[in-house]
Amino acid sequence: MTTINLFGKTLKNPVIAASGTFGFGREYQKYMDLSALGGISSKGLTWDKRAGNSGQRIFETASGMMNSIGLQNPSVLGFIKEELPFMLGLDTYILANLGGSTTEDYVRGVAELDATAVDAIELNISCPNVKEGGMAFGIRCLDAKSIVEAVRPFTTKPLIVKLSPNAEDIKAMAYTCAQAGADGLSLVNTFNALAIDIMTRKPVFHNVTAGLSGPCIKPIALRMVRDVALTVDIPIIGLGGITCWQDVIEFIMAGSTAIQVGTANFYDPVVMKKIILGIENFMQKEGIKDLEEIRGIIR
Amino acid sequence: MTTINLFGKTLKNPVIAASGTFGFGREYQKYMDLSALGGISSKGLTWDKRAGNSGQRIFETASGMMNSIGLQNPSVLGFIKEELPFMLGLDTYILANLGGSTTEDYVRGVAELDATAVDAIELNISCPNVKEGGMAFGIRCLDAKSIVEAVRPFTTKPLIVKLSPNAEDIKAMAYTCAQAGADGLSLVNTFNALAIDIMTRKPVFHNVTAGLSGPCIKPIALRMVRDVALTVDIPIIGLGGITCWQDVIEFIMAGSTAIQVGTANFYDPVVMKKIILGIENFMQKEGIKDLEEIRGIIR
Amino acid sequence: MEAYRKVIVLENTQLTSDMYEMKVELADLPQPGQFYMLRAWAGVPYLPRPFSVCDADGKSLSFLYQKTGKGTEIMAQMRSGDHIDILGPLGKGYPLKEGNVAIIGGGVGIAPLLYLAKNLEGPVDVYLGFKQEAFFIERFKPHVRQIFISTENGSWGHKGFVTELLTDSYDAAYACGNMLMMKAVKDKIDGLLYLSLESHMACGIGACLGCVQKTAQGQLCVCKDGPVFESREVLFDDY
Amino acid sequence: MEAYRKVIVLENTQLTSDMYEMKVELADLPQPGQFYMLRAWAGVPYLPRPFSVCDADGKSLSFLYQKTGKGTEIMAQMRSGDHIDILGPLGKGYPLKEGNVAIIGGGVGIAPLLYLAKNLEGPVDVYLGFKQEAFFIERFKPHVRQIFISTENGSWGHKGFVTELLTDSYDAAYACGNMLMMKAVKDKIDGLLYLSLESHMACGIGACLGCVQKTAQGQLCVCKDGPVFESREVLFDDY
Ligand SMILES: Cc1cc2nc3c(=O)[nH]c(=O)nc-3n(C[C@H](O)[C@H](O)[C@H](O)COP(=O)(O)OP(=O)(O)OC[C@H]3O[C@@H](n4cnc5c(N)ncnc54)[C@H](O)[C@@H]3O)c2cc1C
Ligand SMILES: Cc1cc2nc3c(=O)[nH]c(=O)nc-3n(C[C@H](O)[C@H](O)[C@H](O)COP(=O)(O)OP(=O)(O)OC[C@H]3O[C@@H](n4cnc5c(N)ncnc54)[C@H](O)[C@@H]3O)c2cc1C
Ligand SMILES: Cc1cc2nc3c(=O)[nH]c(=O)nc-3n(C[C@H](O)[C@H](O)[C@H](O)COP(=O)(O)O)c2cc1C
Ligand SMILES: Cc1cc2nc3c(=O)[nH]c(=O)nc-3n(C[C@H](O)[C@H](O)[C@H](O)COP(=O)(O)O)c2cc1C
Ligand code: FES
Ligand code: FES
Repeated sequence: MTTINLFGKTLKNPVIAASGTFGFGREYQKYMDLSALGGISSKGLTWDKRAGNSGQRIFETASGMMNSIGLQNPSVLGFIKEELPFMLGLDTYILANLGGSTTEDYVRGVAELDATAVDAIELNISCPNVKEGGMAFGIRCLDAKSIVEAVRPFTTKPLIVKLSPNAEDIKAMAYTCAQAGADGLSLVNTFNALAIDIMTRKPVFHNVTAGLSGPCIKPIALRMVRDVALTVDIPIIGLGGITCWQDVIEFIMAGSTAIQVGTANFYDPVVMKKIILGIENFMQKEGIKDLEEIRGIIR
Repeated sequence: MTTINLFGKTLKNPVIAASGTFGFGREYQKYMDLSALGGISSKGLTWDKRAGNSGQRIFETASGMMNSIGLQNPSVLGFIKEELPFMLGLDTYILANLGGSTTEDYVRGVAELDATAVDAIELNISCPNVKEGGMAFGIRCLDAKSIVEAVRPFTTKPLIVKLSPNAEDIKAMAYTCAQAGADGLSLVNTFNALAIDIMTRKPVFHNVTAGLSGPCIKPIALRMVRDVALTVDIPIIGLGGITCWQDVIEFIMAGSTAIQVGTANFYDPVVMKKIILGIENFMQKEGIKDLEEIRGIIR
Repeated sequence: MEAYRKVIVLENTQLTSDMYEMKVELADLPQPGQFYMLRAWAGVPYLPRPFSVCDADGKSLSFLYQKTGKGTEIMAQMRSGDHIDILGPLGKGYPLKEGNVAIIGGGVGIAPLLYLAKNLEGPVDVYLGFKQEAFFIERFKPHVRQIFISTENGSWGHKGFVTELLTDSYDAAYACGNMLMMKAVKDKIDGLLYLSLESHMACGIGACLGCVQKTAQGQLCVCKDGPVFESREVLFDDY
Repeated sequence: MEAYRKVIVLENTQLTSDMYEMKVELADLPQPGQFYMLRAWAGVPYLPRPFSVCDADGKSLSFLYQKTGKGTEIMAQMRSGDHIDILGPLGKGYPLKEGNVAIIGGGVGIAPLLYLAKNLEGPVDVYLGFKQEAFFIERFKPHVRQIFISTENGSWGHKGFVTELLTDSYDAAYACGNMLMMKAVKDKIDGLLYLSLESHMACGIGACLGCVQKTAQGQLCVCKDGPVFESREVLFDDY
């Protein structure tokens, strides 16, 4: 039985599509039965509709990729109207991933999403804090605390805070978010990274830096998941470079309750189907009845 | 002319062998003329001779590797007696890489190395501070400050502090070390990472976590080098995942005066020879007379 | 359900110093202008790469590709009997118009145009621009009325850009090449003109939003909403 | 100056469900027990992999390898005519002793032993232990006096471990296999015994200190100071 319990609900399996790599699910319909997934996290939403960044948005690195999409999205209300009905029609756990550059935007977004049937809200705190000079909310504990505390009163849904690996101290960050009212944590988001076009002598991306994801970051992400699992008691959704079922088992052994698959969906649109099958087979062979048996066994 | 000026000395080129990946140079004699290199950083030294870690020491990851060598080395005095004469016989810039778990060990090591003919001392502050509960000196600014200030009076040689990418705030760390008396900075050391053997349900390494290096970390390392270059005015030696001359040009454009090549030496023992040639060709084609022309042009 | 398919390489031929044609065993009959994501690796590179359909006969499919980086270098080394993973056909192809038609291709941009020429009814004139080495010209001959050729160094045909030969006298026109050339074509052709755009892609299916193009209708995905767009739709402000 | 050399694969043959032999064109005549670093990739995997010399005739070199992971999977897919990068010969091989000699190999650990058997003068007895499928036995026949075989499932020869057949009646003995088997051999043989050890390697040349083995003389590098060690030197405390 690959089922897991997340905030009192049963997920068919621990495999959730990561935000920004799966759109709102539609595009992958041709490739798999979406209801077979543990869950789907929506493309990152913001209060206002965003066109995203200009210039090149994708760049490949050794076993990874950098992206500078810039949260192109139809806005929270656009999502609720245009995309959510489709997602709710699927028999899977739906996370609404929410970003923002001001506290007000986060609060408005959470309040609106609270009134919908999404299963959980995933707070992306890697967005730049426009009021405080552009450093992301997810770097320093105090900034994260202020956001989590601000939105907490506006929803009774499970509130998952998605941590940035660029945080100064990932353990302190996890502890702070839990104290501030997070019901769960997901980690990691992308690593801040740089690529330079040596011929034009310019950064590849208009924004200079961009977010690194994919297999290359897995060993660091896995370390961070263990660090956080040893620090807090709330459920952890682990991610970062997962490409196969073996990776998933590692993330669960490091302390994840569920996991997300991001960049690997681009490598193979049916990768999650294969991963779920692999987990099933592994559990059978190893006589594991419930993934809880192995969760966090790496202390 | 690939020559560069580092602390008043002329290096033939900006390519330095990274500590721990090149032994004391001897093993690579068969593969290249060591005097063609810009420089060599010695295997990490400690005051006491160390046998290093037990168990598996090497594990491969996507476009990278993890190592848990544990600073196996013949001690500072053993190095001075057995290895340094060979290194000084080469016509290249010699850095003595020094680690330690107590302030006293760092001070004693620096004092001894100061009395030798090494060209510079590279202070590795990624070692665990045994007195303060095992967190590395390189994570928090105050710890790093205390070490740099403690050793500074004991040498008139160029003192390079090698920064850890695990630092809470790499810019603040760079600024702190420069203020505390560092003549230069090298970055990055390895990323703290985890690998799990899912069949034995144990970490791959006895020490649980280990250091990640190789091409996978390059985009993050490059971003950190630019961050630091925009923060301090002292020379920067950039490294992390460099495998080809294009990577070197990127690191120079991001603000490095010199660079180091680590893991790539294991992929190809003559890789630095190829890199130097590549830099030469690039400079010729692009009409670059001095690498200073392109250093730090990515602002 | 669709997925990557493992197909056999039948032929992989070098045409010029850096141009290759790879023929794979596949019974698809895609629309001209559609593309496939190709993958012959699983690490470095990591992501698949998009390639237009250059030819198809119901039994095999051809890709014309230029060796420009790591992925295409690996492809260039493949031999018949090797396997390659392939996803597609993807995207929206060229609408097939009747009447006098012009096809304009620059360099590797001619890749989707042969299969297009084969599928068009009306009299087709082809304009092919190259840097130095011309290629694929014989392959167009049976399917077209006239061929205009230019090379930048004058080694074949007109010396200069192929757009200099182009006249605005067609019922419809189709172009593929780099953005600067497409802009030049757009400036010449007032009538119906379809452009096949390029962009850096990760997923190829509309999920990553990495490949967007500014259009009159907002940001569209080159992979899902394109790669073919009506020229009036395309906003060239980044170029 | 030495460096990785690009060599041509002459043959790549599957011997059992997971054992393969790859023959490459190379005129080296290494010492028995030496190894090469092999590399048929440039990304994932990244590092080269060590393989013992299994056979050599002055024109070609053979490697016997087991498909166990990503690197050996790529190797298993190679075909004659492909290229592979190779560094070596590396390390210290087996000292060749005279007199009655025993050779003991377990599974893929028999890789370096055929070339050793060919190079030994005295009467050679070979002990080969397998899990289920035996292989390579015919290849040993011309070069040895007697062959003892065991399989863990009893499908060929003695059922159990090959060390159960071994007697301590030789002037010298040579072993290669997993650490548990080597320990069992060491417990049986009081006289001169050489063991070929394995370790996870990065550089293969003594620079990374990744492959160390505890010995009576301290930590030694399996790649540079070994892979062959006199059994009395080896401290087995990690096993
Ligand atoms: C819809 C579409 C159809 C295409 N059809 C063809 C075709 O038929 N034949 C052909 O040769 N090429 C075609 N391309 C371009 C082709 O995808 C790139 O040349 C290829 O991805 C380069 O891969 P690489 O690994 O060899 O190069 P890389 O090492 O990835 O990069 C080498 C160079 O190619 C550029 N590049 C990389 N990816 C892309 C991309 N997706 N689009 C444009 N430029 C890119 C890089 O900026 C760089 O300058 C098409 C692109 C698109 C979007
Ligand atoms: C001196 C020496 C000689 C060797 N000779 C042979 C030989 O002749 N034939 C042969 O089949 N194998 C030999 N090996 C082992 C061989 O190097 C590994 O099987 C190979 O590196 C596995 O690579 P992979 O990418 O397929 O597996 P990976 O995906 O890297 O790992 C698969 C499995 O192999 C193990 N492994 C990986 N690297 C090593 C290593 N360096 N040493 C031991 N185990 C490892 C891993 O722990 C894992 O269980 C030798 C090893 C050494 C040190
Ligand atoms: C193209 C792309 C877009 C992304 N967009 C978002 C987003 O909108 N919100 C978010 O929280 N994370 C976003 N991410 C981060 C992923 O959800 C994930 O945290 C990260 O990629 C690491 O996982 P991976 O290595 O499996 O991809 C995006 C990642 C990619 C590659
Ligand atoms: C096997 C190994 C041993 C290392 N030992 C040391 C060391 O003793 N001292 C040190 O400062 N850095 C050490 N490093 C770190 C490297 O010098 C370098 O900072 C790091 O590997 C990143 O560069 P790379 O990606 O080019 O390898 C070691 C790295 C490796 C892979
Ligand atoms: S390539 Fe992903 S949306 Fe077009
Ligand atoms: S493999 Fe690097 S020292 Fe032996």
